[in-house]
Amino acid sequence: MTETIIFYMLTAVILLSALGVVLLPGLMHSALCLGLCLAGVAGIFASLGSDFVFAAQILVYVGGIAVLILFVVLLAGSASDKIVRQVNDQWLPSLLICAAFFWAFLKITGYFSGIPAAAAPSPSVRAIAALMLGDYAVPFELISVVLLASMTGAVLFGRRKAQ
Amino acid sequence: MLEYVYILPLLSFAVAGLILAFGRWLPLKGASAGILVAAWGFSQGLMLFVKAIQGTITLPYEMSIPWFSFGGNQATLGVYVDGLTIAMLIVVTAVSLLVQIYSTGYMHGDPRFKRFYCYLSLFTASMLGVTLTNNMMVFFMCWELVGVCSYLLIGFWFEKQSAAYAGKKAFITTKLGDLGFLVGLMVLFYATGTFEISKIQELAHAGMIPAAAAGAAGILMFLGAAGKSAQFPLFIWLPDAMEGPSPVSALIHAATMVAAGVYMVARLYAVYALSPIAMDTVAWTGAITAFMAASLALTCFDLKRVLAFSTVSQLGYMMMALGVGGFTAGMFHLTTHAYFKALLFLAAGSVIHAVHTNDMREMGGLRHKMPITYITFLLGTLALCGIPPFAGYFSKDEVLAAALARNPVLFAIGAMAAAMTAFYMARALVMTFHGKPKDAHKHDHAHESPAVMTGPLILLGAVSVVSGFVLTRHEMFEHLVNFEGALPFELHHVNHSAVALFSSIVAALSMSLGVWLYKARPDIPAACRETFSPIVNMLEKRYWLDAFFLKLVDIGDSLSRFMFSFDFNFLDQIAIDGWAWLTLKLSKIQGWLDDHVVDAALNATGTITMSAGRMARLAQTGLVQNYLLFVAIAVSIFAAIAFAG
Amino acid sequence: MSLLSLIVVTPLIGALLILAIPGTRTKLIQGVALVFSALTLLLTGYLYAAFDKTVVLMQFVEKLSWIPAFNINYCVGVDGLSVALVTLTGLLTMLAIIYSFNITVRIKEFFFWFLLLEVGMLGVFVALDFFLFYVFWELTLVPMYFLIGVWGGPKKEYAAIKFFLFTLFGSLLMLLGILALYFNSMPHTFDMMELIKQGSLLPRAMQIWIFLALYVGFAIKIPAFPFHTWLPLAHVEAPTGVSVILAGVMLKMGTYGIMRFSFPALPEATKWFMPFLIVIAIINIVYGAFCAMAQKDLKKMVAYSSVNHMGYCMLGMTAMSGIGWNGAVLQMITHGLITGSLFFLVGVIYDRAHTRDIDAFGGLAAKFPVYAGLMIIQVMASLGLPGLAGFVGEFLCFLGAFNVWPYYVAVGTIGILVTAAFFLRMIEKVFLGPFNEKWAALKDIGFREMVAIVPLVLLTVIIGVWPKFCLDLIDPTITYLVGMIK
Amino acid sequence: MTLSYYLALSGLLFTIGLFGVLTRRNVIGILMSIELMLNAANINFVAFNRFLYPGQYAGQLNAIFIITLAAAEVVVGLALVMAIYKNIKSVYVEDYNILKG
Repeated sequence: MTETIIFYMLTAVILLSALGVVLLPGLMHSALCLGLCLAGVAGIFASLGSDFVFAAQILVYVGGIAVLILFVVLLAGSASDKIVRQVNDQWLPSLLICAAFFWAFLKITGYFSGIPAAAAPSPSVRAIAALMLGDYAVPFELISVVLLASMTGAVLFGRRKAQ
Repeated sequence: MLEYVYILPLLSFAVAGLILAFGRWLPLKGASAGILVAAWGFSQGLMLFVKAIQGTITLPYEMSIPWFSFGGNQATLGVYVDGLTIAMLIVVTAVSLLVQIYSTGYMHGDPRFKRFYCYLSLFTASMLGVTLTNNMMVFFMCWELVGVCSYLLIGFWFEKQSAAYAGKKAFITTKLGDLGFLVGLMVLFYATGTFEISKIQELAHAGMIPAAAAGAAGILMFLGAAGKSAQFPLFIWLPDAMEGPSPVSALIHAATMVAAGVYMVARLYAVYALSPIAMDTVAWTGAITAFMAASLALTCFDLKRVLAFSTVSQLGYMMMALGVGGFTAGMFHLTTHAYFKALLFLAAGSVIHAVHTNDMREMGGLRHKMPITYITFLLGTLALCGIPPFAGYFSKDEVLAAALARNPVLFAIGAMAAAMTAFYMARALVMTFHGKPKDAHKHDHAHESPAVMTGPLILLGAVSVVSGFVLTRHEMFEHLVNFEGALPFELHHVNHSAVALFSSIVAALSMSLGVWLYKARPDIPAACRETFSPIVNMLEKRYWLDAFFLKLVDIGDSLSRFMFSFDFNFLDQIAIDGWAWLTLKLSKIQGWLDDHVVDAALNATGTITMSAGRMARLAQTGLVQNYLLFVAIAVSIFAAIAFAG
Repeated sequence: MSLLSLIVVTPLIGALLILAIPGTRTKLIQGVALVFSALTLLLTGYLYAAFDKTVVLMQFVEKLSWIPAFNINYCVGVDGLSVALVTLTGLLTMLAIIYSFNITVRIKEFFFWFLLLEVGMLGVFVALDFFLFYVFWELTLVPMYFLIGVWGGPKKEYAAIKFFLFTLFGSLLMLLGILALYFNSMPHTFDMMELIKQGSLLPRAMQIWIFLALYVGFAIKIPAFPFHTWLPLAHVEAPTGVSVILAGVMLKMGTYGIMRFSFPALPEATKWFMPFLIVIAIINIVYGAFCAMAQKDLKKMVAYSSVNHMGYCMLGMTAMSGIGWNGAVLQMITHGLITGSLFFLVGVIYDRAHTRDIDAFGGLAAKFPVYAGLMIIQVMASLGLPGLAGFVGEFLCFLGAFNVWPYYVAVGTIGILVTAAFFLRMIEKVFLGPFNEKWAALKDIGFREMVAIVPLVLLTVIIGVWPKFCLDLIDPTITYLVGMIK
Repeated sequence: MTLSYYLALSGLLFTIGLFGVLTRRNVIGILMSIELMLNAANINFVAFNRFLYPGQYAGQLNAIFIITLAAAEVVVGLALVMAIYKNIKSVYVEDYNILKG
């Protein structure tokens, strides 16, 4: 029962803050909402018993990405954002398309209704570590390369032109 | 000794190259090498001559190596020696030797001294080639090479426009004759199947050559001889050739090269003998030439040109002799003439060297200044005029005897020419050496030439005196050239002594007349010039032959201009470029059609495409979200299809 | 890879190598061009040495399948007829490259095209497959177009386009002829030897049509009257080295083609065509000589004399006998040597005086003895002086033709006289007479030019004195070819 | 709680994110919306893992990979945004229209 309550609460937080991200005119607010939303998702992970993913979500998303975005918003944002319309002209067709997507998702969801959780979740860190350094070693290494490349790229883009 | 005779021309060729390449470091700038080789050649020729007279060598001798093969035929390179060859060999080497010695004095200090000797050696080599070869093809080659040497030597002082012109004229005139030679050679080749002289002679003796072919070949080749030996009407080049240095005139244009034509006729005498027409052509051309040239010498004031006309006239004699069947006479006259005419030219050269002019009107009274020259010139004159017992007497007498035996008309022409010869030689002698000096300045500066020049003069003078007498002893010369009985028919002998007496009297009379007229009564010739001015004019114009050939050249020139103008204006600009023009015009028309018909259709397609494109372009908003929207729409459509399915 | 393929490929490698060198490294480019042309010459020299003179059939044959669908093969081989021309090509190209070191603009392209041109020319002479022959034939066209059109004289574009269109027109007709032969052969083949065997079986009318088509293609290259008008223009406008190649090698491609193929393959048509050919030959001889006499431009005079000399060559071909054909082939070679060197010599004076007007000079012999000497030797050779190379070929041509066409030949001798006349007049005006002080500052011939010219002069003399080493090569093949037609 | 709840949540989150991507003018906003969509995917992974394959951890592992990739994407994306911002002085995507046909 508590599980259900927690789920609904988290769902409310996630969806509201997600709407906030999408709809709030102020970019600053959006960014804050994003942080909230991500934290909510982290909560979902926790409720699903994925402790390691929960930790990663908090550390990387909430602690890293959201903060990074906040910084950028501070750098590139402007006061006029709140006055200027933040939604473009194609919001109506987009809305319709999104409705169609949602309808499709619901349909898919229908196939999975009534599947209960099998057992109580167990701590997964050790198992994930074994996978990472075992079967998934290659993707793992590739991810590190991607990170390195993106870091280099970010530095390159961000750096001022050499005089 | 005979085995090594082929070395003679090769050595001369080598020496020519040697002088050109290393002459600077050789003694006398290379002249020594040329002289040495010529001397050696002369000694060889002399030894051959002696042995041939003694009969210790077998003649004819032939030796050859394969040269190249062409379409199943073999061309050879080799020597053919018989009495005729030896006679010519001596002439060539002797005159070449003396002229080369003489030239060390005459050409002293000339900036192109070295090259002069190179040319002389080259000439000697080619002339030896003509003399010795066993093969008409090589004969023709050397014949042409001789012509080139003549061209180079006539134009030796090429800074003088007239010398350059004379060289060209000589070359082209002889080349005109050589065309005949070339065609004749081809006729001969197809009639006999070979170029080798010995085989041609064999076939001719055996009567295997059709008379028509022999006649055609003979006459055509005689054209070449007429060019080289300055016969009517091609003799026009020889007087102009006197632009060359005097030793050259002596060697090439008196003794050797101009005799090559006579030698050629003699060489192929067996062929000529087969065709009476060819023989008559030779005889009559010779006679006409002898007469015409002698008459031309009468009015000439240029010392060397007088001698040149005299040479032409004497060559005519030789041809006439050959034509009437006087084979021995012709060759004998060739031999003796070579010596005394070379002598006369060298003596004239000596005079010119002293007074620096060719014009006899500016000379006179030189006999005291230049005694040796005078005496040798006198000897040469006497020999030429046929005064006994000088060389010319014997040979000319034989020629006239042969002519009389064949045709009295020819004899008459010959006798008239002989009379004129004596007259103009007397005139030249007197005008040059006797009387009062006409140009005091030139006379004062005149001096006897150095020993290297007078030495050869003296030697030649001696030869001119004795050669006729010596060679007729025991019919020595006749035995030599007639070694194997080259003649297919025998001459009927005429009374030699009567002819001899007649001709010497004519010569003596005419000569005394000349001496008297020009020494005692110079007014009479002057008056004659006035009285007979049309004739004099004709003679000075050289029977308008020069004008005739110049006209030919003009015609050739205008022909060439016409042809080129046809080539350029019509063929190239109209016929060929006309095509291009036509194509261009057609393409213009087609282009118009293209623009207005085909293109219109094409343009319509284009327009449609364009407007479609313009519409399609609207979709390209450049907005990322717009694109994404379309992606999303597409995905949802696919999803709808998937679900519906 | 056989020797012949190696010969053809060597200049190609050189050309590609030059492409890879930066255009500013001129010395290197010149060096590479020289080395590769010299290498080609060495190889052709080796070919000459290794060639068995007693064998009349094709030697060094290499046959590879190329386009099997149409039975097209890469087939090369040489006999006595081609081996001499291959060697000549190698020699002249190298000398022309040496001479062309004085080119100052766009050096890289120049030598690239030049080596490519050599590939084409060598290919034409060694190809035994008609399709391959045609490809090489066309390959010579493009480099020549650029060589004339870019590095030529004032009217270079006109000359280049004229040359190009003229020869293209000819080669298209030739292609028609080749295709006609191809489709009339059973099984369809481009193999020359096979076509020669089958050609004589064709009906007479067919033979004549094919012969004419091929003849126009070849005649334009020769160039035979009335297809010769591109030649003076192209020669005059082309740079010196290119003129040399044009006269020395490319003109021979025409006569080579006729002798290699038209005559042996189409005997009926050949017999039919002979009366026309002799007339054309005589026109070429006499008309070419007269046209040359009218020239004031030294180079144009030499160019027209080429028309005249190729007339001798055709005259020899009309003999249909060993003598005449030997003469024709020898004439091709000697004309290459003599006229090639004459173009070099004209180039020498033009480089110095920047004019080629004959009347503008005078008395140069006194000032430039070496130059004058070389020029006079080559001019004498060109006018057929015995003892020099020109005579032997010319004489054999006349001698051969005389047997069949005596009266025509007699008329043709006028050409000799006129040739002598205009060349001697040129010598008189340029070299003899009083020295024209205007040219006092000019220098005598230089080392590079000597290197290019002297070998040709030496060869001229050697062939003139000892034609055996040339004729021994040609004679067996020619005898065989003539036998085949009869 | 069954799987379909989580899937519905993820679907909603994805749809909101998609709407944001399609309609937000601000380029940073778009980036944030993309993060939402990625999170929706993550939820799916983890949920499927939890409900369908308990005892296995590949789904969670994928979620971690996605998180990492998202981090990389954001870093590069923001760097690009800053670079473009320096040039164009605008954060609105309709100004980034040099591809317009």
